[in-house]
Formats: sequence, C-alpha cells, structure tokens
Amino acid sequence: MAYIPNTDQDRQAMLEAIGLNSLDDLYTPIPEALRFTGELNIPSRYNQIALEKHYKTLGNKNASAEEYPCFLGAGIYDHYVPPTVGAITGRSEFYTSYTPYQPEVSQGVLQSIFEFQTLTCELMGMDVANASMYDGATALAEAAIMACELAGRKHLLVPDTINPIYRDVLETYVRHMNLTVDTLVTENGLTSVESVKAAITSETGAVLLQQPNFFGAIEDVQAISAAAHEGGALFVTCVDPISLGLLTPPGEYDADIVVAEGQALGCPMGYGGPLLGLFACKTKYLRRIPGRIVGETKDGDGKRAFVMTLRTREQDIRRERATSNICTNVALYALAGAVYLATMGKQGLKQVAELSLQKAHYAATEIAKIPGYSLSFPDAPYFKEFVVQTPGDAGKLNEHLMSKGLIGGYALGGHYSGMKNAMLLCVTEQRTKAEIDALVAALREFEGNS
Amino acid sequence: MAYIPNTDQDRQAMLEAIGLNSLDDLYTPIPEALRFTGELNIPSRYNQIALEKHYKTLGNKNASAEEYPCFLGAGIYDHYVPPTVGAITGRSEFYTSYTPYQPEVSQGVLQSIFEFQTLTCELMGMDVANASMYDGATALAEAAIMACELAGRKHLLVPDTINPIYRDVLETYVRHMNLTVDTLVTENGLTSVESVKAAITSETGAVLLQQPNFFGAIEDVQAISAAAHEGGALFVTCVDPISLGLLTPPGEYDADIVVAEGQALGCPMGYGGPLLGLFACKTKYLRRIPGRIVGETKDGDGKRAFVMTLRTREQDIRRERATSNICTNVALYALAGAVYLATMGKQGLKQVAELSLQKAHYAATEIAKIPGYSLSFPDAPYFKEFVVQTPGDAGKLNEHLMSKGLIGGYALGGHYSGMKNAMLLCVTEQRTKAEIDALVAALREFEGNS
Amino acid sequence: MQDPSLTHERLLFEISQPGRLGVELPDCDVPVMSLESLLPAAQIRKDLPLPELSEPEVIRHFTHLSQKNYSVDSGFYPLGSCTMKYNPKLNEDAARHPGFARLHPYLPDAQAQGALEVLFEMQNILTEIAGMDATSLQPAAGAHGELLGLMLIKAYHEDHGQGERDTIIVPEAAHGTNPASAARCGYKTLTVKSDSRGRVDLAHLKSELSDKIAGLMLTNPNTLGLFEDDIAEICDLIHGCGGLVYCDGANMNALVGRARPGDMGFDVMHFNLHKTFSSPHGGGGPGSGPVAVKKILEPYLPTPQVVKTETGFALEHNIPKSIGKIHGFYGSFMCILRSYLFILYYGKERLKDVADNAVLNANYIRTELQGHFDVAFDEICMHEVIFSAKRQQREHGIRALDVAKRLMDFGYHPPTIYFPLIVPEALMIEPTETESRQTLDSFIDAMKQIADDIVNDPEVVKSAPHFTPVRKIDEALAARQPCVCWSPEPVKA
Amino acid sequence: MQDPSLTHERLLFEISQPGRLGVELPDCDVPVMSLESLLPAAQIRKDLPLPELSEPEVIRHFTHLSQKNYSVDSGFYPLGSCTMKYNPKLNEDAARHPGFARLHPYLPDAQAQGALEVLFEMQNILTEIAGMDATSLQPAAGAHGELLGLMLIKAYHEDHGQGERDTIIVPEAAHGTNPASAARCGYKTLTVKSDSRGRVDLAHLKSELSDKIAGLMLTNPNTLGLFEDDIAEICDLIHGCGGLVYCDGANMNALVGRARPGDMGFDVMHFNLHKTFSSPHGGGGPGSGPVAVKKILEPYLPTPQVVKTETGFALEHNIPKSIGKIHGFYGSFMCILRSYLFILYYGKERLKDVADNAVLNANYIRTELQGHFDVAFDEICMHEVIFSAKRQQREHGIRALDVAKRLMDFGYHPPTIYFPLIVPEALMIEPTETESRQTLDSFIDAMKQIADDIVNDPEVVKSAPHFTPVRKIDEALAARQPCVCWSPEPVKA
Ligand SMILES: Cc1ncc(COP(=O)(O)O)c(C=O)c1O
Ligand SMILES: Cc1ncc(COP(=O)(O)O)c(C=O)c1O
Repeated sequence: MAYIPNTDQDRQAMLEAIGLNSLDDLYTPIPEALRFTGELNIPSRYNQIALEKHYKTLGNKNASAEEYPCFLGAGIYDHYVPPTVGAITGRSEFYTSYTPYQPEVSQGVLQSIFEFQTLTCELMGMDVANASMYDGATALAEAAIMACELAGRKHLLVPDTINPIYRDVLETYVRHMNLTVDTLVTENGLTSVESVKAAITSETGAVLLQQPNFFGAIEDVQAISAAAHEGGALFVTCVDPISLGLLTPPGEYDADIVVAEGQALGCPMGYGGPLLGLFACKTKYLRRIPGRIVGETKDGDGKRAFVMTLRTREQDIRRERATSNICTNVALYALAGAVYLATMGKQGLKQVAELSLQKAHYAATEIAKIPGYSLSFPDAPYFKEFVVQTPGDAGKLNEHLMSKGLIGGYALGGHYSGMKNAMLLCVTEQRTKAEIDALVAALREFEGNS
Repeated sequence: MAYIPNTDQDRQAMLEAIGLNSLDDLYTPIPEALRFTGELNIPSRYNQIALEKHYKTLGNKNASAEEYPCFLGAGIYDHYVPPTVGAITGRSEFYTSYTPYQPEVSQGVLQSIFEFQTLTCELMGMDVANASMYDGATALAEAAIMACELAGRKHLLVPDTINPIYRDVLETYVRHMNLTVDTLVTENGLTSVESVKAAITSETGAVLLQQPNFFGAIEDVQAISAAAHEGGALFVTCVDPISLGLLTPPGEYDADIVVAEGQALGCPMGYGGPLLGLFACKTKYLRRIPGRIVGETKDGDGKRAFVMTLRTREQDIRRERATSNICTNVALYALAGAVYLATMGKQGLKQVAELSLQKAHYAATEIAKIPGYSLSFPDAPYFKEFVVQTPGDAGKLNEHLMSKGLIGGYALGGHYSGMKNAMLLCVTEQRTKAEIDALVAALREFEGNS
Repeated sequence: MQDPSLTHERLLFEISQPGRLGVELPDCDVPVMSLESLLPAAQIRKDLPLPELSEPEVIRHFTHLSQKNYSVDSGFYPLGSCTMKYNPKLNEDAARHPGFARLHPYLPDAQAQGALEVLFEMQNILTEIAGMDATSLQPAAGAHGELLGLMLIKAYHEDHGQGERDTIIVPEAAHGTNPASAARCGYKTLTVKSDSRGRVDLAHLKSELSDKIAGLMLTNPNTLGLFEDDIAEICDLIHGCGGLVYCDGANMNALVGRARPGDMGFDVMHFNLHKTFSSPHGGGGPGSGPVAVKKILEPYLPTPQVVKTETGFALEHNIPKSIGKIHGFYGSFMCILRSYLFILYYGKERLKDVADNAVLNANYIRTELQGHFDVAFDEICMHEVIFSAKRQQREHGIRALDVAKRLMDFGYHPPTIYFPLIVPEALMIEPTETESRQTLDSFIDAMKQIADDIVNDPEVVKSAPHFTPVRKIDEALAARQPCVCWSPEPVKA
Repeated sequence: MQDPSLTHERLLFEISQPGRLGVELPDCDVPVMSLESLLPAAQIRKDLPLPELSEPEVIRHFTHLSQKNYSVDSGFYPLGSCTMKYNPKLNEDAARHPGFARLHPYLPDAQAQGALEVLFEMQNILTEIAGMDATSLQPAAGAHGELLGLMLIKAYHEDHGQGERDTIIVPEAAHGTNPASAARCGYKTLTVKSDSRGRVDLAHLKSELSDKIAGLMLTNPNTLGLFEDDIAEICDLIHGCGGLVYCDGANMNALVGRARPGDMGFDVMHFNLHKTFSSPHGGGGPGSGPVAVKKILEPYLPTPQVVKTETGFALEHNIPKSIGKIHGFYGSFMCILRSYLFILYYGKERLKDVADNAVLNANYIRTELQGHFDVAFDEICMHEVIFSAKRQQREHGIRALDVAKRLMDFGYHPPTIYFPLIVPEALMIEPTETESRQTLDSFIDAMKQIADDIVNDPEVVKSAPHFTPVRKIDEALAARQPCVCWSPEPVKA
C-alpha cells in the first residue's frame, strides 16, 4: 500500500523481534468472540487514477460558485479569497501538525493563533479572543452558556432575527444545561428596543442579538445593549466579520461577548463545514472563556515566544469543571482568517464591505422595480443581504434561476411561517453589475410573475 | 500596488535619503531623448478578481485532457501525475529560488538535482547525466553537436523516423555550427540497419536514432548502434523515458549520448512548454557535457554536501569556448521528474509502461478491425503509439472525434507527404477500456468511412 | 538557516506600515451612494485598526512562521492518542476541487448530489466499521461527538421515562473531554478506577451501579493503549442497570476492520476522522467526530440525515424525536470528504492493513525500547505504548518532560506526556501505520541514546531543547501575566 | 530544528527498501498479452534499478530538502543580475488551471483559443514594451533568446549578401552567455573594453569596426548596473559599418515603461520573463526568453508565429524566410502565461512602477552603504548597485566571498559575487521592486555590521556561514573527483 511503507518482509522481521508469528497474534488481547473476521460491507478499493476520477465526477455534480454567480448567503458567503490564503494554508508545516502542545516546535502555529486572536480583537473592538470555536452557531451557544453562568441566571432572550439555525443549535445546547430560551418575535425585520425592554426579566442572563441580523438588516445595537445591561443581563452579539469593515464594532456598543462565523474570512464554503467560530469578550471574563487561548511568554533565553495558556480552564486539566468540553478547534481556519485579514488589511476589508453594501443596494433597488417584487422590510437599513417578496414559491424561483445559470437566494418560508414567498438575497463584492443585471432579468422572467 | 510594498511616503523618504526630488530624477543617467514618456499601448490594469476571472475564462476555452480523453501524443504525453509532484514542486522553497550558486543555502535544490541525475542514469543505464536541458529537441541538437565535436566529424546521419520537429530544431542548430544533416528516408516505419550502413561515411560524426521512434515503433537499436560504431561514429539516441520501464536501456546497447523529453515524468503538458530535456552520456565524455552538473562534495565539517561542479565547461567561466551557451535550465521540472520517479519507483514505472503497452495494443487491434482503417506499419513492434491509415482526412477526423468528446491523434500528412490520411494515436495508462471503446465507436462513425 | 540570536520574528502588526496594500480590488461598477444615505450614522465605523501589508510581506511572514513548525510531513510525530498519520496528497487535491470547496450548503439538493453522495456513503461506511446501525456525520470534532452521543443517551432515557438518571460513569484514565462533555450534557460524573492491569476496575464499577446511572463512557482500546478485555461484561453490567455504553473511538486506529465497538456491546460511539481516517489536524483542527449508534438511539439523531430517494440523495429534516440541531449544517464536510477518499483507497480488501500496521509498529517500539525505559504494562499493546520515566526521575532527576524536549534535538516530535495521569511520568508513543521500520529504528536509537545520556550526561537532557527556534518555554509566565492579544507599545511620554 | 550533527539527510536511493510502493495503479482492463508476443526479446528490459519508497517517505524526503533551501518567499534575495522578485500567488494558481496545465500543444487551433490568445497578446505586449515591431515567444531562456537573436542577425546578413560577416562584438563586462551564444551561432567574438565610467570604451569600439562585424551584443543597463548613455552613438557606429545591435534584456527591470531598447537603436533583444516579469526561477529554471525585433528582422523569425484571423487565433507556420525551428513548440507557455498575468495586473497605467521602485531601491542601498563598502561607480545606478570588497581584502584579508557567506548568518541570500569580472571583489546587489524599505534597512544594518566585524572580528566573517544546514563547501573537491551520480557502496568482500 502506497500509504503504508512497511513491506511483508518488514512485517515479518518486526513480528520476529516482537516474538509473534502473525499479525493475527497482535490481537490476542481482544477476546476471540469480539474480533471481526469477516469482510466489511464497504466499497472495494480504488486505485489512484480511479479515485481521482471518482472525486472529480462527484465534484462536478455540484453547482459550485466557481461556475454559477451566487446570490445565496444566509450565513455562508461567497466572498473573494485572495491567493495568499491557499498558498499559506497549503503549507504542510501548518496543516500536518497537531495542537501545539509542545511550544518549542510549534511557534509557527502558536504565533499565527496569537495573531488571529489579536485580529479578532481589532476587528470587533474587544479586549480578548480565543483560538477559535467549531463554528458561529456553537460559538453562540457557548457564549450564551458562559453569559448565564457569569450572570447567575437561567434565561436567554433571543430575537427571531437571529439565524434560525443558530437558534436551533442554541436551543439544543442550552436545554441540556437547564437553561431556557425566550424567543422574541419581531416585526419589520428588526428587533425593537421596546420589545426587548418588555421581555427582559430578573432571570434574563443574556440578551442575544445578531448584527446585521439574519435578514441582513442593521439592528439598533446601542439601544439594545443598553437595555440588556439595564436589565442586569449580559449583551451577546453575533456579527458578520466582513460587515465590521464598515459597521461600528461591538466593543464600542459595550457588548460583553461577541461571536461570529468567520467562514467569510478566507475559508471555503465547503458545503458548510468545517467553519470558523470567532469568540471574543471583555478582559474581565478572560478566565471563563471556552476553548484554547494562546498567550505571549518568553523562552529560556528571554526571547518572546508563544504558548497555549490559561489551560486550567480546559477539559484536559479541569475535566468536568472545565469552561467547555471543546478540545480540537479549527486552527487551520483561524490561520486562513489571519492570512485573509493580513492580506485584505485596513483598506481591503473596508473596500470589501463597501462594495458588498453598494452592490446589494443596487440589486435591491433594481429588483424592487420589477412588478410583483418588493422589499419585505423597506424601512430597515441593511448591509449585503435583503429580503425580497417574490411573486411565487421561492423554491420554484430558485429552480428557474438555476436554469438561467444563477444560484438564487435562501427561501425563508421554512423557518418563518409568514414569509412563504420571501427570499433572502446576498450580494458580495464578487458579483458584477452584469451578474446582478442578469439576476434582475431572470427574476423578471419568472413565471410566478403574473 | 499589492506586489510593491513601498508607499508614497516610503518613496519620498528614500528619495530624500538619496538626495533626489522625484522618481524621474532616477533616470537622469538615461539621455532625455531615450526616455519613454508616453503610455504603453498595452491593456489597462486588471484588479485581482477580474484577473482571476480572465485567466479562468481563457483556460476554459481550451480543450484540456482533464475534460476530454486524450489520444494525442507525438512527443507530449498525458501520463498520470501522482499528487506528490504538485505537493513538492508547489513548495516555494523550491520554486522561488534561483540557480544554486550559493551551495550552503541551496542544498535542497542541489541534492534534488543530484538525485535527478542519478535517476536519469538509472533509467537510461548510463554513467553520467546533467542537471537538465530546455527540452528533448534542443537536448538532441546539443548532443549532435557534442558528438560531432568528439568525433571530429561534420555530418550527422538522421533517419526520418525521428520526431520531425526535433529534426527541424536540430537542423537549425547544427546549420549554424557548420554541420550537416543527412536525412535517411525510411520505409515501413523502421530504420533498417542496412540503410544506416549504406549511408554512413567517414564524415559521419554520429548516427541519431529515436526509440521508440516517432511512429511509436521499436527500432533495432543494438544493430544500428553497432553499425554506427563500426563506421567510427558516435551513437546518439533519443528515448521516451516512460518506455524505459519496459525497454532495454540505452546503456545496454552502447549508446554514447542519450537524450530524452522528460515531460512525461510528472511535468504538465502545458501547451508544450516548459519541457524537460534529459541528457546522459558515458563517463569519458563527462567534461564535454553541456549545461549544469551537480556533484557530491564535503562541507567544512566533512559532511556530505552537493555543489554545482565542473563549471569550467560553462559559459559564465569559459565564455565563447564553453560546451554550450545554456545557462537557465529547467531545475523545477527536474525536481518534478525526481519526485515522479521516486513515487512511481521500480514497480510503478514498469506498470505504467506495461499498461500503456497493453492498452495501445488493444486499441490498435480494435481499430484495425474497423472497415476502412488499418495499421500503417503492421509488422513493426510498437510501444504506446501506432500509425493508423484512416478513411479520410486526418484533420477532419479529429474534428469528428472532438464532436464526440475525444481528443484524437496527430495528423502525419504535414510532415510525411506520403501519409495524408494517416494518424498517429497514443494510448497511455490513463485511458480506460471504456474510453478506447468510445474511440473505436467514434472512428467507426466517421463519415470519411465509406 | 540564520543565527537565532539575530532572529526577530515580528508580528504582523509590527511589520504593518500605513498605506500598504495586500490586494487590488475592483472599483465599484454600480452607482455609488453615500454611506450616510445607506447606514444609520451610529452604525458607521470610524476606525479599522487592521494591519497593512503588501502581498510579498504577508507571504514571507507566514512562510517564516511555517518554518518554525514541526509537522508530519517533516518528521516522525508519535504523539500518543492523536494518531498523527500521513495525510495523503490526493485528498488535499480533492478538497481544492471547486465543486466541493465553493459549494454553498443551502443549495437545493438537486444541485449538490455529489456532496450528498459522499455524505450518504460515509453514513453507511462508518456505520459498518462501527458495527452499528446508523450514523450522524454532524459533530465537528471528537468532543462534539461525545456531547451528541450523551444527548442521544439522555433523549433515550427521557423517552423511556428514565429522565431521573443523572450520572455518567467515566474511568479515571479517560480523556478530559469525556467528563467535560458529560457536564455539558447536564450530567454528573462518577469516576471509576483502573485496576492493576490498566483496565476498568470491575469490582469498583459494580459497587457504583445504580438506577441513577445513565451510562458509561469508555475508550477502547483505552488511553493506556490496552484493549478493555472485559468489555462484554462491562456492557452487560451497564445494560443490566438500565444504562447505555458510549465508546470514545479516538483509538479506532487499533481496530478498523479487526473489531467493531457495536459487536462489543457499545450502544453509541464517535469516530475522530481527523485521527483514524487521516483528515489533517491543521495545527489543532478542524476535526470531524461522526457518531454511530445502535437502532435504539437512531430515532434521536440530530437533523438532517442524508437519505437516498428515487430522485437522488436528499437531506431529511423530518426526524420527529430528534434531539435537534448541533451544527449549522452537515458537519465537517471537507474532512468527511477526505476520510471518504482515504477509506475508498483501502477499500474492504485492505482497510484492516491500517490497524495491523499501526499495532505492529507500536509493539515493535515496545519490544525494542523495553530494556531502556520501563513499559507501563508489560503485554501486547494496541496502537500505542506507554512508558514511564519514573525510574529516571527518581534516580537521575530527569522527567518525562526532559525526555520529550531532548527528542526535539534529534528531529522528532515528542510523544504525549503526562497522559493518562495514572501512569507517573508517562511517555505515550503512537507511531501509526504510515511509519517505516527504518524510521522506528532511528527513533528507537534516539531514545536509547537519551536513556544513556540520562545516566551519563543528564545535563544535556535537562537543558534541552538546544536546536529549536526557541529554547524551553516559560509556561507559567504566560498564565501569570496573560497577554493574549497584541497591543502597540504605549508611546513613551 | 534539530542538532545538525545528528542530521543525516539520506539520498532517495539510501531510503529505498525493496517492495515499497509510492502509487497504486489500476489493474489492466484490456486483455493482457504476453510481453514476448508484443516486443522483440532483445528490447525487453531485464532490470529497472529505480528506488522504492512509499508516498509518505517521498513527501518527507523532499520536504526535508526544501527546508534546506533559501528562497524569495523565505527572505531577501538580492542576487544581482537575477532579478529575484516576488512571484505572485495568483499566477501560480493560474498555472495549475487544467485548461493550461493539461493542454496538449498539438490540439487543433480551434481547441486552444485561450492559449493562443495569451500568446498573441504577449507577442504584442512585449513588442510594445521593447519598442520593436515583432516578437517571437519561442526561446526557452535568455541564452536561448540570444542564440535566436544572433541567428536572425545571421539570416539577415546572408539574405543581404553579407554572409561573410563573421564577428560579434561583446563587451568584456558581458554575461558569459553572450560570447557563448555567439560561438553557438558560428560567430567569432571580439571583446571590447569598458572605460573608467563602466561603459563601453567608445574609442576601443571604433578601432575594432570593420565589414567583418555582424553585430554587437550589449546589455543595457549593463552588468554594472549603469545605463550605457552612449547607446545611440554605439548603435549608429555599428549600423554604420553594416552590423546590427543586439540588446541583452536581462536588466529590463530597470527600464519597463521608462525606456525602450527599440527607441535606443537596438535591432533585436531578448526578455527574461523569469526575471523582469516574475515567472518563478524554480531553483535554476524554467525560464523564458522571448525575442523582439525591428521590422528588418521579422521575416526571419522562427516558426510558428501566432496570428489573429477572422475565425480566431491561429498558428502561422508559413514564414518563407524563417530561420526554422528552435523549440519543439511555442516556447515556455506556462511562464509566458504567468508573465502575461503579471503585466496585466500592472497594466499600461502602472507598469513603470516596477522599474521606478526597483531603481529607487537600488539607489537607496547604494546611498546607505556607501560609507561602509566602496561603491564601484559613484553615480546614480539603475536597478542594481555594485560594491567592491577590494579594500577589505587588502586591509583585512576578507573577500567578497566571505561577506557573502556571512550574510547567510543574518538570514539573507548573498548578492552575486565576482561578476562582472572587471570589478575586483564585486558584490552586485539587486533588490527589485518587491522589497520594502524596512527590509532594505535591515539588510543595510547587516552589511554595516559585517563591515565593522571585518575590522574588529574578521574571524567570524571568514569562518562563515555558521548557521546553514551545511558549513562552507569544498567546491574544489567536487571538481577534482567528480561524483555526479550516486552508486551503491561496493559490497565489501
Ligand atoms: C481519547 C480521546 N478522546 C477524545 C478526544 C477529543 O477529540 P477532539 O479533540 O476531536 O475533540 C481525544 C483527542 O484529543 C482523545 O485522544
Ligand atoms: C545579463 C544576463 N544575460 C544573460 C543571461 C542568461 O539568461 P538565462 O539564464 O535565462 O539563459 C543572464 C542570466 O543569468 C544575465 O544575467
């Protein structure tokens, strides 16, 4: 086997050294009845040429954003990935290493994570950040649990403008920790401060908010943050890191914990995984953060060096009293995020955000002009996504768009019962005017439009 | 500019340090009349997103062997490239370094070339090899010149079974060195020993031969080698390195100089360039080899190390008396070749050769059964290529095959006036039985077939 | 290659210079509106303090960092419990295919048939390897899988009116994620001891059984590299008191194709695809922790599952008794893809070669090093072997940590140390199947040399490492004065 | 990262073990015939002595080798005359696109329109940058371009009944390829001296002119980094005696968009795309050396040229007076592609930024180092600057070679040394435009430190390098007992 160096001859010699006769003898510690002696009912082996063809065939069956202009977002985004990201994450020193338990031979990964943490803080305007979480959804769930523990309260106030999938994951997580979720039903695509104030109780551990929210709309974060704090709750936000090229960072509206899905920072959409969870908070909560943290220190010569730190929070030391059970995180995607942010830089990220904003507004304006189409939340300011009321079934509409070579939007009916024909559209800096115009033309042609 | 770090501010500070006022001042050494002050008539700049789209658009206009089963060969081959090759040649330590003039910081490239030289020798059964030439064609030309200089003679005997393009390049090269080419017109797709014996004169410096020859046929190399030597000429062969997985190596039939196009050893077809020229010879000719050679030596601690050696042959030292003018060669492709051969190894290369041989014979047998088609040289043994007489114009036939999603063969009419409807077909280990059967079916359907 | 005393690896932020650009983006090709007209004034950011570098600087910076990092591609990495095997390059090429890399997870099923096929096949393949009945691919890592598995156990008990079961038993040698996951699932944990043979102490286990027990988590082979040979009885005992048994499958590299947790009596298990099936660890992640279950737990699996219908593969969101969602989408698809290709490469004919060679390599090291370091348990081990440096510590003051650091000077990554805690001065060596006998021999020689040096030249061992980019690191300092985020030097007044 | 005294980097052949496999190939899916029935017995190989390694071993071996290699991505590489600039990653991605990488050169033109468009555009772009009238993209490197250029000159003379012209004039400072190429073209060479200003000695040149002169080869800016400001007169002189003037364009990085060889009077020139336009050097190649010519030489260009027709781009093979073919296909397409993208990235608006920043960087180094090393010519330089360590050699016994080796300890690649030969103890520094002021400052500091050490601690300089994977190398030994091919140790009797 090409991945296994040893030959029959090697194996024979090694068995002899060990004092065994056969490979089967290696399994004598397993009671005979428990050994598996049949053949697994899995596919037969592929040779390399066949295996390459196989994955290409499978890959080509999928409608990638490489081939079709993509107007689908809803949490996973087709933003531009500069070529530096692949060049660096493709270096095997990074991707074939493990968790940097041995800092002397892991300074590369450690420094890159330290830089990632710093970039996360800079982006969010927060004090401290961790080395990453699985994804935005679980990061939000962990933040909610942490917030409740900090507040010593057991309720979470969660507007329905938060990504419904995130709310699902949150619900699963916190239910097992005996916390409850109070869902705040909103109108007009925005969370009103009044409704938050009305819903908050002395048991509310945290108010959660997504900015821009799931509909792409921009919430009144300052007012809601103040309302949460007034109610003695923590304020936890979930943000789109790309939007922070343009939008006020959470640190400036006094968020206590901030999480984000970082996929848009140079990570592949990859059919939704792996993803990149970002997690930041105020310094005073540092020792309660879930997951790994890299810190600065010195080596034996007094030289600056980096190391995983505050490890007594973690499961391998604190076990059942750890701040979380997370172990493996997504270091390689954090590296991608660091390379992405380093490459885009101050000017580039702002430009990405501005281009997305302008193009989304152009698209929305043009679409709203088509008879039968309208913006669902015409009064809500928005960033790169917006909800369109369409003249027919959103699923059908997507089929129609695909027949025109376009990947359409996210059909909202499944999660929002009142929004059957509504579609969430996303426009990133990658979309050209010509592509947007093609979308508009295709929407106009949709048969539902009558 | 993203590729130029310095900003206007940097430039200003540097100009000040230098004592100049403007960038224009840097060009005062150029007489004013010779400075170019207009705007170049070249395209406007592309941003990165547009540039990526541009190259993808261009790339997608080409019919790559990724998309279409390829039966085209004639010197450039669609052999399987194992994934190790891209992984290693994609390491920037290799591809962003220069010629290893400073051995202490270039042991990676130097050792890889030393290994490449050794692999070349092992493959060819020769004593010594150089660090690479531009391609097979120029390697053959350089070998011919070297052979004439060694022999002290001025004529080259060149059968027309050698790749016609190689003969063209050879002709251009040697004409300028005042050497002449005697072309040997062959019959039946093979070079006969008798014709060589008859054509050889006391002025023949070298007999050249390609094995397998351009028609894919296997020449009687032993006999022709003996005839060359008998005539006092050197024997120079040009081989397909893949065929050496199965065929007798040139060292065993006493070749003096052996060259090859090494593209098939893991290098991209790349629309014909860059390519990989292999060059080997007998030890006694070592100091007359063109191009770079890496040799083993020791460092200050007595440790094994590698260095470019015998440099007094080269142009930068010997100038007009150098063994060649070549300077830059194709080190990165030599690395690809080394990784390829290391990965395929003893068993893999043999298997590639065997699979190509068997599949080519299956294809030829099936094609010969189609009414209107026949093998042009039914008596010649062949390796992975063979000439088919087709029922119509070979160019038209290729159009027909492309319409069936297949890349056809090489139309021989252009170079061999007697072979108007003949096509050289190639079958590598990559082609499956299903693809070959599709080819056979498509050939059968060809309208010329009537 | 340079004088380390001259190396000053700066941070991105220290390299940054105002005005540098790393990318050239397009001009806006739609009519540009003023920001103020589009966004509320309070939401417009004033300053974005990100670094500014050109493309060459970015590449050079991170290339330098990579050069300070050990990896499987650069050498032997016998980090026990982590299964640091070679990551085939073909799988990396596959992951770059835009049909996977640029695939949006919300595409209609019809536009993602290739991806769904991968997921569907892997559900079946992992189910079969586990000897179970169904698999969820959603967990993003091992610990996430544990959490899911425990949630399933909880759902089962609640569904069966046994909601009062509140305790999960965890052996003392278990990985820290096991008790931590139990806690995250709202369970209490109860620790059972190991016996002198390094297995679960059956007597102790029996004494703790009650109707409060929701289940037991067990790693098999356990974290000592030993097969829990009482596993059938253990499962019977737990089942007997109404609990379920969870298998931490982190050590499946010892078993694939040779033994199946489902056959042993386990009810639920997770795989670490990033260990057993070679999706690269990436310096700490991503991972993938699919969970396989017996029929009794299938009704509770998270949504969605992938099903095969007449019209093709489809996501099934309708699972009435599902515990809900635990991941935004369908798990670590790109890792699952790599592992799928890894498994297909071996196929049913050869998959057990993985286990065979992993176990063989571990036992070879055990045999060859036995005279030089004390093996914790003197018997045939599974895929990893644990030595103890307790004797060396007592006699020469050299700790497992020192041995680990000294191995770096020989060009090796150290083994896992101080885990599991029940072996004092543990050195846990897991070679995996992708190492050659020659590599093992060289490593063995290095270990022997270190064993000699401990006696004859302990200082060279104690002061190691000597040749790494940095010298031994002060871990305590980092925790005492945490600095986890760079900030500019305060400008001196 | 390991103790160098413990490093034994083995060769592939020493790692090889019988029976190891690096690849799994398909079984034969067509009927298998016996080899003997297909091949003459004498042509069947008996033994194939290639190494045998598994995939992990191959990767680890070459990864190790890479770690012993300096590169632009790992640091500053001011190797004069070689233009070691940053190679943009976008271009590398493009070169992996299967529409280029897996494109067969014999496809009908209709199936290769994208590739032909690249070639057609580059013919035009390079023609314009050169200030010439036509371009052949075929030469595979600079020296190959020189050879082609000289062949064109020869063809021109022969076509004009001037076949007896047999001499090419080459300045003494010229790169070795210039005279070597002349020789390969069947020309005699005649060397002209440099004057005290580092330019062609006009008086000497004039004295050598005759009707035997076929042409002059000149590098401009020349190999001293100086612009040949008499170029117009030189061209007039050569043209006056019936010769043509060739420009070695290796140093075009000083001129792109700022001055054009065609405008200076040159008749023919080559580009080094692997220098000026950033196709990566690959440890010594591949390169690409397109040749641009004035109208008078166009009829002789090698076949084929790319033309634009009504039906698209096409290869034109019919060039009646062509010198013939010099390359199997159409040149180094994959390099041309990268350079094309490099040029498009800057476009007509910004291409001169390349030259401006390259020349600025060189002059900055010149200014800042002037007090510490003697600059060979005290004036504004072009893209590179030459210092001489002659004073250091005389006063302290430290040679340019020693300075070069000592720079390695500071993490830099040395400059080109001992070229051109007319500057004793030459150190030729070419920073390129892709380096930042900060990098230059650090390099300048290192050079100053070395200048100090030469006076105060010469031994540390002389014994350098100290931190490279190998110590100073015995080049003489390699030539004395050439070993250019590994062979197994003879088995001891
Ligand atoms: C035995 C064992 N269990 C669980 C885990 C946790 O897995 P993960 O890191 O994928 O969350 C690990 C990995 O470190 C392990 O070794
Ligand atoms: C001035 C000069 N001329 C010619 C050449 C030869 O170019 P190439 O190496 O591409 O053949 C070089 C490159 O080293 C050079 O610097």
